[in-house]
Amino acid sequence: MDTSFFAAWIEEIATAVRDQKDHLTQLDAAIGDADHGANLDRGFAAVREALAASPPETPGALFVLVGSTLIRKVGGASGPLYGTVFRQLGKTLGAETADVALGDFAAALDAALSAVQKLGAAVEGDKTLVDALAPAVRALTEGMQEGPEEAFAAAARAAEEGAQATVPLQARKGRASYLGPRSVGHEDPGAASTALMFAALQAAGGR
Amino acid sequence: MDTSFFAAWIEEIATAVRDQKDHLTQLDAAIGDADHGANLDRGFAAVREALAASPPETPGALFVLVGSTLIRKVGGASGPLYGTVFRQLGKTLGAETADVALGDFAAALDAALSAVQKLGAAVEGDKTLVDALAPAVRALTEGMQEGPEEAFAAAARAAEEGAQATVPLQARKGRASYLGPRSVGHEDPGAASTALMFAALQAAGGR
Amino acid sequence: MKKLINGTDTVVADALRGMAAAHPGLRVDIENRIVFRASGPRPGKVGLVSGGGSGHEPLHGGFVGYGMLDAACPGEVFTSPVPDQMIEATKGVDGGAGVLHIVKNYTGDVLNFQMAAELCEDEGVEVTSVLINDDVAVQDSLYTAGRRGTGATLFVEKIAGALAESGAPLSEVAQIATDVNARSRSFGVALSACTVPAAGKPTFELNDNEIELGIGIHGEPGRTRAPHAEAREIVRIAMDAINDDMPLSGETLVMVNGMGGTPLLEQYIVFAEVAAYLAEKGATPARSLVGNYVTSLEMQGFSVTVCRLTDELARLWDAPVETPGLRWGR
Amino acid sequence: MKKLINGTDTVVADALRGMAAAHPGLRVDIENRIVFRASGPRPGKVGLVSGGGSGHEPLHGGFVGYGMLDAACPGEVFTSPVPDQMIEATKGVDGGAGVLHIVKNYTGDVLNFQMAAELCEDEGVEVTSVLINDDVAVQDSLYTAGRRGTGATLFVEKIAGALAESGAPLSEVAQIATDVNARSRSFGVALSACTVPAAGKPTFELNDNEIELGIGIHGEPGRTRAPHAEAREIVRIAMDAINDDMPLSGETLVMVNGMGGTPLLEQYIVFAEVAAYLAEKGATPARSLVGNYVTSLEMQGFSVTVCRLTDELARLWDAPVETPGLRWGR
Ligand SMILES: Nc1ncnc2c1ncn2[C@@H]1O[C@H](COP(=O)(O)OP(=O)(O)O)[C@@H](O)[C@H]1O
Ligand SMILES: Nc1ncnc2c1ncn2[C@@H]1O[C@H](COP(=O)(O)OP(=O)(O)O)[C@@H](O)[C@H]1O
Ligand SMILES: [Mg+2]
Ligand SMILES: [Mg+2]
Ligand SMILES: [Mg+2]
Ligand SMILES: [Mg+2]
Repeated sequence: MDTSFFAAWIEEIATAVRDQKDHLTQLDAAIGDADHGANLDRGFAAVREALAASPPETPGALFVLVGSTLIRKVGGASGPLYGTVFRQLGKTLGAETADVALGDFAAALDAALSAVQKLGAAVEGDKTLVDALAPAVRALTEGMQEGPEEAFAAAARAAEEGAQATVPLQARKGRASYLGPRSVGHEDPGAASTALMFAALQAAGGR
Repeated sequence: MDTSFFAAWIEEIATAVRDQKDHLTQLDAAIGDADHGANLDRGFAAVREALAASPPETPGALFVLVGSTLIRKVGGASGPLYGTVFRQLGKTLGAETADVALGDFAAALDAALSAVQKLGAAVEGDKTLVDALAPAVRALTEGMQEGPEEAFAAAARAAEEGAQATVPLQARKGRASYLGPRSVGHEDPGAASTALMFAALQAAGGR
Repeated sequence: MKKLINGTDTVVADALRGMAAAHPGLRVDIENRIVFRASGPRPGKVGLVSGGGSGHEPLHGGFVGYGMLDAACPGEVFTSPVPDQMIEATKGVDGGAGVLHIVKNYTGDVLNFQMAAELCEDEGVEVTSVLINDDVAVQDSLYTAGRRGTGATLFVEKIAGALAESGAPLSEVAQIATDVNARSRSFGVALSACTVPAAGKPTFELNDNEIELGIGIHGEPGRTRAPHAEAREIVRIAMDAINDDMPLSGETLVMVNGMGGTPLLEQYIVFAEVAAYLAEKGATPARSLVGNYVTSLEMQGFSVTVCRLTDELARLWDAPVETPGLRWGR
Repeated sequence: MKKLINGTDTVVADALRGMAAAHPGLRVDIENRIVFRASGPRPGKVGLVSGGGSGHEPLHGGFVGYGMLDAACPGEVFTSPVPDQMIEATKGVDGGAGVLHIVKNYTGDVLNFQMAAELCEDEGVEVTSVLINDDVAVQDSLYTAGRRGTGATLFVEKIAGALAESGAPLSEVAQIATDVNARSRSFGVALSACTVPAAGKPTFELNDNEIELGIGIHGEPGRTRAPHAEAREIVRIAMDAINDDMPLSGETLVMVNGMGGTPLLEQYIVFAEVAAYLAEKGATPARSLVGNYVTSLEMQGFSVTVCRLTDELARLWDAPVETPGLRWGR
């Protein structure tokens, strides 16, 4: 998978975020502060601009630019967290590699998961984006032998299921944790946006 | 008509004001500041207390006490205006007379009308309490020869018609005048409360 | 109606208890409903008394203190106070140099202050009254009760207060109050109505896409209803109304005032547009206030007040003031 | 949604233009979204930087000035600012004595300030961060993100700012900030929700007879919903929560803070009840604030914050301050 493939993924994410902006914000209104959609949309709009201004040469450079841009433009919890995911992805892939093998991508995603967990100290079950990211990374790794299309589909499914599975959980991290038991019964906005990113990966892979 | 007759009138007014408090306030909400009912109710509650604390000996003393109490307790435009009406009524009747003839009462009401017009500078047609008070005083004076019951009924009718006649008027005095043409189509709260006072007079007279 | 109150009857008394507890610099006579300076009258200083309905906080009680008012008389919500309060306040602040009554032009305020002033004169206290009528939304003509007093009241209280503090005689203090009023204009806009506690429901209803233009400070509807628009356009309507009445130029004192329910964030957005408008006219906001100063309970909206400054007015504006609502220089 | 804005995208920038126009004592970098003191860094003085989402005005930009902050970084509405802003602000206020970051405990604020601090250290600016977490409505446990930072932020900014102004070293300034936070507790109540401009509708819906208890300052729902009650009862719930966590006694600094849409009249009613509660516990409101200081846009409601004073804290609280939002002594 080359730079243009991953650029297409990011483009898919940006479009999906724009489309789902209000939905994500409404999820955040229920158990947070009603800005998640606006945050990510602002971030990916800036990412689009940054990529257009200086198109990166390698997937690694691309992801580092995406991550840094998110950190620089989003703010909130999701800025540093998603910024870290993409930056770590880029750093693990390295600035040199032009073509990324599926296995290397899966390993880089795993490193990204670790990095975001280190930063945010969330574990699975805390009702955060980790609840969608972790199963997605696992499914992608497990589905690898069946090729990228299958692997991406499995990851997208796992992320979506992970996001849905946050509904009955009580939040233990982030803003929703302030609500205590009242956080139960709502989907976590960050998990929802992570699911949307893996759906975008599947879409990019299906092209 | 003796002190107890007029005390009964004031009592009728206090009761009617209490009953119509919300109605008067809602009239005031439409073209004023939503306090006319509360103002008069506060005032007549204080009047009740004052009369109970030191029952006046003559109608004149009673009306002076009613007027002073309204001035001291109501505030707003209606406090000084109604206060002046009752004080002037009392002053014109004098502190000595124990029994008031209908003609003297009519004359005193006319003096009260003049006093309130002098204070507030409103003429008929300005959409104020004068639009109910002036025709009521005229009707009472004209109806005098037919006895108090008839005269009071005529006054009550005239006041009510005067109040209703304020609906199509544009206000030129008081708070409603700020609305300009938007004051048209609403009954003046002060005219409405004046009508209620003459209805109370009729009720007191009919006992 | 959802309010932080103990009951509709005790609103003003309870709030006065709060003021008394919060501000050791004030002496609050809860029984008689008067807010005094704790320090009492200063011999030879002209006393300044104002008052009006409650619901406009910090006006007036929040402007009692060094460099502004000597006493304030709060009435019931949106109801002018009664003469007894004003008489008591006037006698309580008289330092022998007479007392200025600062009266907003509303029939109720005017009549009650007039009765009070007459009775004070009877008791030997010299009283001069100045009428504040800065609201350009109302036609000042035979066909209205005249222009309302709104935001300029604060300007008058501050500037006349500073002059009084310097020991100026009553005639001069009254004159500068009159001047400030004459040089000031206001215009108000509502995005929502407010609810008088005793009335229990909003004084008017606005659709989601409507605003009221030319409102006063008593929750009353304005002169006209208009479609909701960008802050920039709304400010232009307000500033045009002011500028048409009193062409703007030179140094001005400007207040963007929140009506009680408007976030400061939005008030700053409004101020940015006001400043841009002034620049267009060759005027500058040489002094300014942005915040909730003359409110209408929880109404959403704002008013803008502009006073054309002179050097003397600017100097008096800058003079020290120490009140709960306005403080600098000490 | 009815707001005084030009568009949901320009809310923060437009408000900063307004701040720039209104406050000559500030230098507002609109491009980079930083509010500085116009006077620049003072050599040898510890710099104080804070920041957070917008919508809490006057926090933080309104507390930049002599005796309080050196710079503030406003984020989007209810969204923590980004590290770039904090880095720029930190470098801009560094007078060689290091910089204190005052960070409210929210995941976003913490992570972004953390990244900024690391990069500042890389560039040779000494940074210490202090975390504000005074909100007793949140259980401070492994099962939450920890207590939120709310009203105590203002106390910390004022008191640490006064100490920094006196020339104290970074370690001492950081220590007193930590102490003030440790001695402070807050509890918030909402009567209505608020609307984030970009979201376009209220974050929650409340019935006419319901309130939210234990809210933060981001328009989020609270811990529980309760029936609306008299101010006295609501205050008791809030004060009990504070007193259970930190028994109240002696001299306190108390703030009754309006959330943005609550009339000052009602805030004073709340303060009266708070003062009565303190008296019951043998505590006194030796210093106090009543007003809109740490808001949630146009939310109706209040928060109460109590800090147990020491003589030193009282002295630093009384020290001169000159900011748009808090001013005395100069
Ligand atoms: N400590 C954490 N670890 C991982 N994810 C987190 C953490 N805290 C919050 N999140 C994620 O961030 C999302 C909220 O993002 P956003 O609304 O943009 O930021 P904020 O909470 O600052 O408003 C949550 O739904 C959650 O998925
Ligand atoms: N100048 C005036 N002359 C006579 N009546 C007046 C005048 N101004 C106002 N009023 C009467 O007062 C009524 C309003 O009383 P109220 O609501 O109690 O006082 P406020 O207007 O101060 O709130 C009006 O409806 C009107 O009838
Ligand atoms: Mg959020
Ligand atoms: Mg009225
Ligand atoms: Mg009134
Ligand atoms: Mg946020």
